[in-house]
Amino acid sequence: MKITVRLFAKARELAGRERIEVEIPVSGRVADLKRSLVEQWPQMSALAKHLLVAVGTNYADDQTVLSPADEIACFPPVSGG
Amino acid sequence: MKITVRLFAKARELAGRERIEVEIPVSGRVADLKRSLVEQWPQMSALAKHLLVAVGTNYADDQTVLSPADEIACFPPVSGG
Amino acid sequence: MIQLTHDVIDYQSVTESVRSDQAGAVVLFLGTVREMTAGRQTVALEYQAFPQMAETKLAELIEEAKSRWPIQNAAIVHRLGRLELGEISVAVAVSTPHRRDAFAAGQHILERLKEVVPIWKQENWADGTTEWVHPGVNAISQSQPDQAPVQ
Amino acid sequence: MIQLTHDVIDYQSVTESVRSDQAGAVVLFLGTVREMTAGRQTVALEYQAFPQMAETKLAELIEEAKSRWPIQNAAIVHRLGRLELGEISVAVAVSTPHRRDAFAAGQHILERLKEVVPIWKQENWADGTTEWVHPGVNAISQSQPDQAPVQ
Repeated sequence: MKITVRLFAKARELAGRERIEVEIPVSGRVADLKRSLVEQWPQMSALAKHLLVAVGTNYADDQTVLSPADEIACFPPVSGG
Repeated sequence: MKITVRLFAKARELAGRERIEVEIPVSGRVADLKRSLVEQWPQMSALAKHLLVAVGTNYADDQTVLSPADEIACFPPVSGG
Repeated sequence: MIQLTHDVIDYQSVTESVRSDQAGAVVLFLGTVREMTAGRQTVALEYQAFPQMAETKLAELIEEAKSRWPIQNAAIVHRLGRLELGEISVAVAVSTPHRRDAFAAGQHILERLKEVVPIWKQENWADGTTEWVHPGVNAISQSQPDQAPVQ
Repeated sequence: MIQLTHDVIDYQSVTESVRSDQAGAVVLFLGTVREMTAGRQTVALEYQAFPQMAETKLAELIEEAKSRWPIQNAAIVHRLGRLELGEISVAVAVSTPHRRDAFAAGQHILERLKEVVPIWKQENWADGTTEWVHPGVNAISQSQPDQAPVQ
């Protein structure tokens, strides 16, 4: 299934766009998304180990199951303040 | 010798005035002042154990020797802030 | 008061929003753009946020702090966009009956903000380079985006 | 900036006086007149100072804090006279390169101020009585000044 992922900060800069599409297995999990994202957008591999995923407005762990209807965001560690 | 003592807060209120005179032995120390003050101004005895003495703008301990030329202040524990 | 803004932060109104006759203490924290970081010179910072999530997380931080300290009121305003030296990036204000709680709660909110709220800053260094700040990630120079990643 | 004043404290100018491009953090503390203390209702506080000594001690507190933390600037303004509910009695502002030092230094200055600076407050309770606050001294009611002291 195709997942639209909103990117921020260095992830957005490396992808060169605000949103990307990532193909993952049906009922794929966050861990699948992270793996597929780096395979399909290799310029983001430097961030691979550090990417955080949010579903809606909450952080999602690797086991979270994703659906194409979810609002998914992906970004490196935060640095506000 | 006669020492003029500036009072603050509850000490001023109990004495009913901003400055009092206290008679202490020549070359008397802060400890003498505290003792004489309570003897000569008995309305301040409730504060006796708690009185602090400053010479100039510094706290003075019981051993500090006093002279009539010193600017001496006496007051109970502070509560600013 | 929880707000993300591209405008200059009016920290007086942030502070006034938490004052109360029931509070004896107000602590206001301001984060400001510092010129020197580890010997390098900054000319500006750019802040970017994931706004909906950031606002949700800021509200959660205040609720979390309220569960731990007797907070009368709390407010957080974070600036976004380009900030020059000395400008205020974030204002956090809390009021509590007693002073120690105000310091503890204010500091806690700041620490948590820096851990969980999806806001990022990009250094604009005096040497002309820019660099996203991502704690734990080795610096990846923007000027060499095609460089092979260092694992 | 070190100041004792009978006027309303302008905490914005206190804060501005410590801001600096070399600081990444500013902490401002405001003490405000709280209505309830241990179940009793306050209508006002009266602050009295020994001005010369208080200013000297406030300057010493700032020097002491600067010897312990990398403080860029620090300011203390204390109000004197009668303050109504919610009014600001004291403003302490410090700026430091990093946030933890600003919180630690600000809190330290407050703690020391309450220990050593010759300023006193008198409670004006809602029941019409007044009472000087002297930590460690048993309350001596103003309305019974001729009462034998309780030892």
